[in-house]
Amino acid sequence: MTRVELCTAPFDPYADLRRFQRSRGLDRGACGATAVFVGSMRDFNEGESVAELFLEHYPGMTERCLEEIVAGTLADTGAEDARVVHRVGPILPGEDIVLVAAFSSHRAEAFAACRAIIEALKRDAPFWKREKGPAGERWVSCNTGDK
Amino acid sequence: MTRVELCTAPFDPYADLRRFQRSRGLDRGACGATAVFVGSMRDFNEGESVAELFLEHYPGMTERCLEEIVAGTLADTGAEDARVVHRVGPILPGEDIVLVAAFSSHRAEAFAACRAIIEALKRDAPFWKREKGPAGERWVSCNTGDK
Amino acid sequence: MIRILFFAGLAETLGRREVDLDYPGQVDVAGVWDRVVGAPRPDRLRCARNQVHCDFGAAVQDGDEVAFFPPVTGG
Amino acid sequence: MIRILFFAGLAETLGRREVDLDYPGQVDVAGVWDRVVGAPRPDRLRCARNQVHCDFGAAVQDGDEVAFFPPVTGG
Repeated sequence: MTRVELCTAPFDPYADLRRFQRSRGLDRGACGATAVFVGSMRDFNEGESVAELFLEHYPGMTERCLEEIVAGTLADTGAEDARVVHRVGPILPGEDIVLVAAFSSHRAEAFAACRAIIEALKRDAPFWKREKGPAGERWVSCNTGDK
Repeated sequence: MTRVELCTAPFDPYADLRRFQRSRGLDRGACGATAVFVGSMRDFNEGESVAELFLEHYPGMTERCLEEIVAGTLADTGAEDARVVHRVGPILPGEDIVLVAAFSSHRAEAFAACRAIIEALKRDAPFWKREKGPAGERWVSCNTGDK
Repeated sequence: MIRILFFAGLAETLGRREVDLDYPGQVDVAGVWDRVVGAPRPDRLRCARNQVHCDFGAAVQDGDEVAFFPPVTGG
Repeated sequence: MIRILFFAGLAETLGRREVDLDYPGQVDVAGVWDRVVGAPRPDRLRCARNQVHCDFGAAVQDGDEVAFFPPVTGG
């Protein structure tokens, strides 16, 4: 499996993570620490309820950007490997939007890599959220710094 | 499900996490951020290969200590909920030893809670590892500060 | 020729997602915007050249792909 | 009576995991160690009173459970 994947249908982040570990040989006792972040669709944002989300992206640039973020983070942190899966297209409340998993021998590197990847993804990866709520549709205007 | 659980047999941390989310109503779109740490048995430690691990604990105090760590961390970080599962007894290479998962509306709190719980667990929870390797058995002497 | 892409709210506002521009000779990303949109650049507009984030002063070559978009909101 | 527990490598070294001690009157955790083990306390020894980490100076009451153990190595 490749490190980065976009998917258009609901996915199970934890099943994905297991498959990735197996396919990359990370489950054979060499990497003791796995740090994972899963971002899911909330049913509210800025005080308004949200019924549906649409995730637009920039095909080509998105994958390239995520691959660069992962490669750069692994080099910076010394973590062994990492996996990023991100939904695109329509998303319903409670569905998972993003998985970031980082694998390392030690937990400090795994946590650092996982956190750095999600922060860089939120800052740079070309995705845009449009929310559908009771008051109609609106584009989410920006990602908060560290929420 | 309770927040803290010790288990004597191999467990699937990600299946556990899903069951916990469902049982606590965390999967209904209120908590957008899940941060997870999984610690697995490595097949080496301090340069020596390890064939088997035995995890001793202090029944009663271990559970109490973990519950206090979780409650204190949720109060400190503002995260919504957390789950800790820890193996006791004999463990083979590649098996998972510990799951820490923290749930929150925002990722900063989820990461902070997950990290704080695993650090406090490593510092205070009464578990002791004995390793079985080619040179016989030895007690692990101490947990490293932030590895 | 330069291929120009717009995304998200910006594409909706402009009413188009994709435009081709005959290569006009020496031009930067800001110049591409001016030629194709002709209105002031919105606050917080971001751009990419050949699928890599860049500044508005980045030089554009014949055959490049230039994209304009609002702040990203993934994750 | 005081119930005294030893864990991990310490239990192996001492050759016992559990001892009961008749309550000797006013005593702290260090005093319990001295009465039951009678040897100097190992470096980095840790202790708990009634399943809560404590100092060696913590007062012990009749009926308490006192535990001695090496640094913890879970996770």
